[in-house]
Amino acid sequence: MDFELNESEAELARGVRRLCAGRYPLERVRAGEGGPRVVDRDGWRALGEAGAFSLCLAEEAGGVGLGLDEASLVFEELGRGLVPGPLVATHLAAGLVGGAQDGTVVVGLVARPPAGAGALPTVVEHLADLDTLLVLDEGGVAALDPASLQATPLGRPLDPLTPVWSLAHLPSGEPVAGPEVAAGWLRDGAVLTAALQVGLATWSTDRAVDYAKERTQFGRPIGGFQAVKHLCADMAVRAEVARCAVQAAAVTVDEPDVGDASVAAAGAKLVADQAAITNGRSAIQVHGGMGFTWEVPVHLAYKRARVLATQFGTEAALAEQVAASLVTPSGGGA
Amino acid sequence: MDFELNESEAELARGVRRLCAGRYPLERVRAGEGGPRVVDRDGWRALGEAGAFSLCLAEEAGGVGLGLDEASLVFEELGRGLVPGPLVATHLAAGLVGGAQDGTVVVGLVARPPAGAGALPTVVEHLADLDTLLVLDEGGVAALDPASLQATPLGRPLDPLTPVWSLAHLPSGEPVAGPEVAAGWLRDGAVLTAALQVGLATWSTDRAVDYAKERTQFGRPIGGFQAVKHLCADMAVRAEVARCAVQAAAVTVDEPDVGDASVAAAGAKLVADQAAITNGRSAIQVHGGMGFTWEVPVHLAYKRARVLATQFGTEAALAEQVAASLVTPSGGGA
Amino acid sequence: MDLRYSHAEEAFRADLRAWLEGALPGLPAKPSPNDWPGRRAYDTHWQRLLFEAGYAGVDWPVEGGGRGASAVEELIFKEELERAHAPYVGVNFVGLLHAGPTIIAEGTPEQRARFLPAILRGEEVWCQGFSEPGAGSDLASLRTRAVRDGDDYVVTGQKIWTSHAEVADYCELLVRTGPEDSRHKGISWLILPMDSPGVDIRPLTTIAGSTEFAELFLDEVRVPVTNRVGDENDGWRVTMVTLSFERGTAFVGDLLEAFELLTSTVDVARRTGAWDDPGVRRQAGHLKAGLDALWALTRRNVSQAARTGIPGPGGTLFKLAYSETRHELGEFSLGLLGRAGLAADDSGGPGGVGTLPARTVLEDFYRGVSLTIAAGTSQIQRNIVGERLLGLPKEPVAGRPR
Amino acid sequence: MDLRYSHAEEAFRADLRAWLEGALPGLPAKPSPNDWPGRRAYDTHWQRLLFEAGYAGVDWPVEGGGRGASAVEELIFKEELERAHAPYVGVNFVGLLHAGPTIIAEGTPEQRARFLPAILRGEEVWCQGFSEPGAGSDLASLRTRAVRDGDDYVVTGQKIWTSHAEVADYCELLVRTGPEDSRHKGISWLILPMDSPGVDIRPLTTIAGSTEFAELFLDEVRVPVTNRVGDENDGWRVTMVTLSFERGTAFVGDLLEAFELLTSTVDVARRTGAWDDPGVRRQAGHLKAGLDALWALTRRNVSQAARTGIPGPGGTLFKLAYSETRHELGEFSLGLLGRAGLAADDSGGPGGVGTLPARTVLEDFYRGVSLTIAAGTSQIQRNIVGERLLGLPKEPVAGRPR
Repeated sequence: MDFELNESEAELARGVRRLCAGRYPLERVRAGEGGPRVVDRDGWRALGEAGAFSLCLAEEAGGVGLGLDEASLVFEELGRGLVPGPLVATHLAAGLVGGAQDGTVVVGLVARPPAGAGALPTVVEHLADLDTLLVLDEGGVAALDPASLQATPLGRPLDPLTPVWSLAHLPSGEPVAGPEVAAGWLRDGAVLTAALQVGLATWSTDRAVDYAKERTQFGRPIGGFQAVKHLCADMAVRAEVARCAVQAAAVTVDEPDVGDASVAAAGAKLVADQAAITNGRSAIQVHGGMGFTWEVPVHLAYKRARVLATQFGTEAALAEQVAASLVTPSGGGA
Repeated sequence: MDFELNESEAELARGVRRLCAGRYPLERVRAGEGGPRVVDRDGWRALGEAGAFSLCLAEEAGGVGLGLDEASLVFEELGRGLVPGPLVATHLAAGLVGGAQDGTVVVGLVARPPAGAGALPTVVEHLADLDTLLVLDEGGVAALDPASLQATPLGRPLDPLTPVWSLAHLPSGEPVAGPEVAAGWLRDGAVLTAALQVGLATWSTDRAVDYAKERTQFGRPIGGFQAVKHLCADMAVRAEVARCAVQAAAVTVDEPDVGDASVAAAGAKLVADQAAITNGRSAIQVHGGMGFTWEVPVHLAYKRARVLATQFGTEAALAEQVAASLVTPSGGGA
Repeated sequence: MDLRYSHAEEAFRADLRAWLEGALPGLPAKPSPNDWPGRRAYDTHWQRLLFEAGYAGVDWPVEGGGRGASAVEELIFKEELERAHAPYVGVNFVGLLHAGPTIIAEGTPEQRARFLPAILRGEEVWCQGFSEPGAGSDLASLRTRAVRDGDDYVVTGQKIWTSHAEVADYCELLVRTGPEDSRHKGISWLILPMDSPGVDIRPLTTIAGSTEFAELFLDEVRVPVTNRVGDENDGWRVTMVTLSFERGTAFVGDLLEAFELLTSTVDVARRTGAWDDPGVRRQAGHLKAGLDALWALTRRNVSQAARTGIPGPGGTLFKLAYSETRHELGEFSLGLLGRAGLAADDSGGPGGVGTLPARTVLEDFYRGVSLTIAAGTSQIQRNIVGERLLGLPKEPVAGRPR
Repeated sequence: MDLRYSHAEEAFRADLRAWLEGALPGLPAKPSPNDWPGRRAYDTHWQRLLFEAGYAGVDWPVEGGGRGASAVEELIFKEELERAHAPYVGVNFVGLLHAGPTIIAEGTPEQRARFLPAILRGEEVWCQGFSEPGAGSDLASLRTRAVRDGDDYVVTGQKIWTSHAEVADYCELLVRTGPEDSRHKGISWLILPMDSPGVDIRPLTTIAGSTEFAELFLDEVRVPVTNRVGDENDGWRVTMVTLSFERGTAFVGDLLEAFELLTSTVDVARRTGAWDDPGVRRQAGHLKAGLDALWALTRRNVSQAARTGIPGPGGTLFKLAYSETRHELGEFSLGLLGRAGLAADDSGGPGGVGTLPARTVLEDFYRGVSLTIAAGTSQIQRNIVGERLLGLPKEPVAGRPR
């Protein structure tokens, strides 16, 4: 057992971090705020060329042939770069939707909400950027043409870099994969979304720590006051615990003999969602009044974290899924 | 509206505080630790003479004829004095069980747990001290002779000043009051128990603040460090918010036109239970290693708070009761 | 302890309620959130109506032109306005709650005559120039300088978090008139006409997307010495005096809004079926109990203020506890909205679950964030409780006097 | 990243598991919790068995007489012992985990030969004399004085939180040999024979009712200079060296116990029907996910230690996160037990809901309290993370050098 990044894993993460720094500097990311389109097609193709979408696709199918382990490292960096767009959906679609794997098309994904009188409306992210919208339910995956949909743009989105639309009706679409693929996507999507959350949680920590060192009040840096210092320390703890949980879940998907991958994925997302949200909130708090301004970017990570927490399993569903493992013989213990 | 103590209320509280200081100094209270009997009969009679059990009993019946308002102030002081014994039960029994009102008998109370395969056992506090045990259920109140019960003393009680017994069988007893009295007792018992919790929460705050001023580490009093100072500040906030909630509930019982007394009682106990438990825990934390010793008394308030939280409504039941008020026309708003 | 209102108090409530029933239906349509000229017109019109009905400055002393009502009546006033969904004090906030009371207490007779009636009638709007980018929690470190030049001060510096600056006529401005390191002891309180040359306003957007606040850049702005309230270098005390007007009612409207949000969230939960989940119900029960407790604390604070005329420490306790409860309420509401909370626009509407309070929930959610920051972060509030109320030692301050 | 164990690691596990299956059934009955002579006999017997099977000092270097196992094998060792419910290290804790490793690293050849084999064989028991009533979080302020007198130190002072002092043969003792205000720089590390004249032991009861710890009163106790480990006044560094033996496995047993407690709590919930409540299930799900995440962090810490041989900051991060999860687990378990949690004795038994783990739940609950205090309060741990890991400024210290 060696649960540390090996050299090629570390190099992969560094490479993506460099790519994000070059292609997705914060000013460029922020230029899309509030608009209906946030995906920069050149940047998307650059991510495709770097393998961000094809990492887990078999080499025979034109992919890189690596595991979710490596993909989770890549997605952590994408989260840390605040890269907008349907990253996880396009990654999952690689091999199924032509062009997804090399970043020449942009693929979105929505889980079909249960029907009925009490059903919440269908809300879709990034619709104007999408070439294909996939719909996931227990029966499998279906494809829809985004242009064919009757969609209403929703004003004042929670995350200014995640535009959203509501759909009065979600057609059934063209079936493209069966229930097993759907189940695998739910699991892998949870891990990759959780990896984005770890990136956000880390980014928020870094911003808070930088500000705490630089900002002075009462004649000294605010990071010297325990109230601020301890907020930062708790942020660091949360990010690191979540990172370990997500990476362990990713490795478990790749090495299914070491544990129950679905439970690990759900648990990791539960922990990572909370880390990203709480750290986002704490980063705003450490920034005080400046954190409440639109200009200072810390609110973006908080808002993104809230959006990601609604994808691939909400808190209630994930916690139920993990709890269920406590009452089956395989689930107890570490 | 004047939601502040008037002069006679303030004097009542001061009087009970003096009585506790004289009759129940901490050394004397602690002398009973771990034994099967903790009620000091002389002290109990002194409480009775001071009106602690007969405050709410009508003057015609030999009581003081005041309201739950005043009783809640008295019970807050008894909580603050860590006075052990079935105080609330004896108060409720005044007028129904002879001698309860003047403190010449000691009356206990237990709620009859629901029967069935999944039922938790019946646990009774203070059995060896009791002259009468009352049993409360939806149908009313029944009286039992404690000496007639098959009871097993339970070792290592959570609170060393609240000895407990388990009963294999709880007989039906002699009916002494009907369902309306039982419902009123549940409400009033919740308020008075919550008042004890406010006293404990306040006592814990005072102990923590005193220690934080006196104990030095790294060359200065630990109360000067924000980590400790903020723990103390949060304790003070919790105690004061709970105090207001409990006193408002008590006044609402006395002036039923100002709100729904049962909901106010349940909500106040919910808030006060949490305040007493969290402040107890925080007081231990502020005391550091010393707080983990038996000798330093802060653990007693924490343990007592945990015991009281199981009486007159658990967290789950109280929260459900308050929630129910949100879906009836009378319940919304302040 | 008495929670019943007296006959006089009930009569005040009944009169007010009757007046509101008559006055509210005639109001024009509400302007859109970031239309500040529109909002100024709307809010000042409402203030004029209040003035004509005798409800302007309900909590101001009679000698300042107000109604001189007790803290309890003030509580009733705020409660009834909130329950009737009357307009919020809006752009008149600073004039009615900060600048006006300060001028009443510390202004010259000329200043009172000149400024107070216009505030009460909704004719003039004020903004606040206290905070600076470098002086947030540590207000005494402010650096905007005022240099005496003949009968004027020449003011240069930068302010932030100035609400409604775009539509304000005057600004209550704190400036440094003493030496750079004079901290609390070298501050003066000035009345700045917003149309003075050298005043530059740049809107500041909050994380909620609101442009309610602005940054103020002051470049050699001349302010007559006669516009100073209180003595030179005595501005810190003047500012503190204003705070003593608080009667424990600062958050009444806010708290009642929180009750409403809880009610509408429970309504959503009942429509989606989430209410069948005991865990959800328990959370709602905890929140209701928490808000009820805060309502009790409000009545305690108001009663103390009514008796003594000065605010106790209850306001700080309230804000700390309320921030936490409001945060939990925000999490609860947002959680129940799920993906319908991804935008302020309502994605619901007819069919399915029906209309959803997404806008309210999101606004409330940002409100929860601002509560732990604005007017002293929760960290600073805990220092205040720890040091002033509990008597715990202050922190050593490196390098500077305090 | 690889979570699979190597063939060698799996072989180590299989051998150990086989040995445990043979050895455990032959153990005598466990003595009662506060019977210290009985517990010494039991624990040292177990240590002797481990020694004979080649599992004594599994994590000690070979040159110290240990097995020299990797951090991963150490993890497996602790995991298997916990899973098999083997005896805990017990009274051998200080010898095996603190004093022994210190003597290996810093002792003289004579000290090693004299003390190490007896620890490994379970012949001699050690206790720790570090904490003092006045020096808790601030260990460098310790005041127990050692004055050189010929070939002896004469030691006077008071220690607290000395575990198993009643049955210990030796004490690893920190004393001040430098001037009173020398802080870290005037401390020495001594081996104190517990039967020395002037050593007075007074049992200390914890809030859990355990007498595991004692206070140590030292009145002019003579300790030979040859019993000093490391140089005079260099004891602080010597102490820090010991910490570098930690391989991220300190809480493995504890964490596995937490998993077990969660499982038995869920079992209670299923029997009482509480498991039908989705809110209860969600809480359990959160706890399981939290413990799984901590298990992942443990594997990360162990892997780092296995690669580098030195502990990273992961141990501090672990303790902070674990304290919180364990606290929540305690609340959850106690809440589900309800009134059956009012005593450690089981009030259940046959009929009704059946036997209940009250003792375990209460012990665990106290364990949760001690976790946030012992070996550095959570407050101190957050300082360490903030200052050492994140590079935030230290607090100004009033009046004293640091």
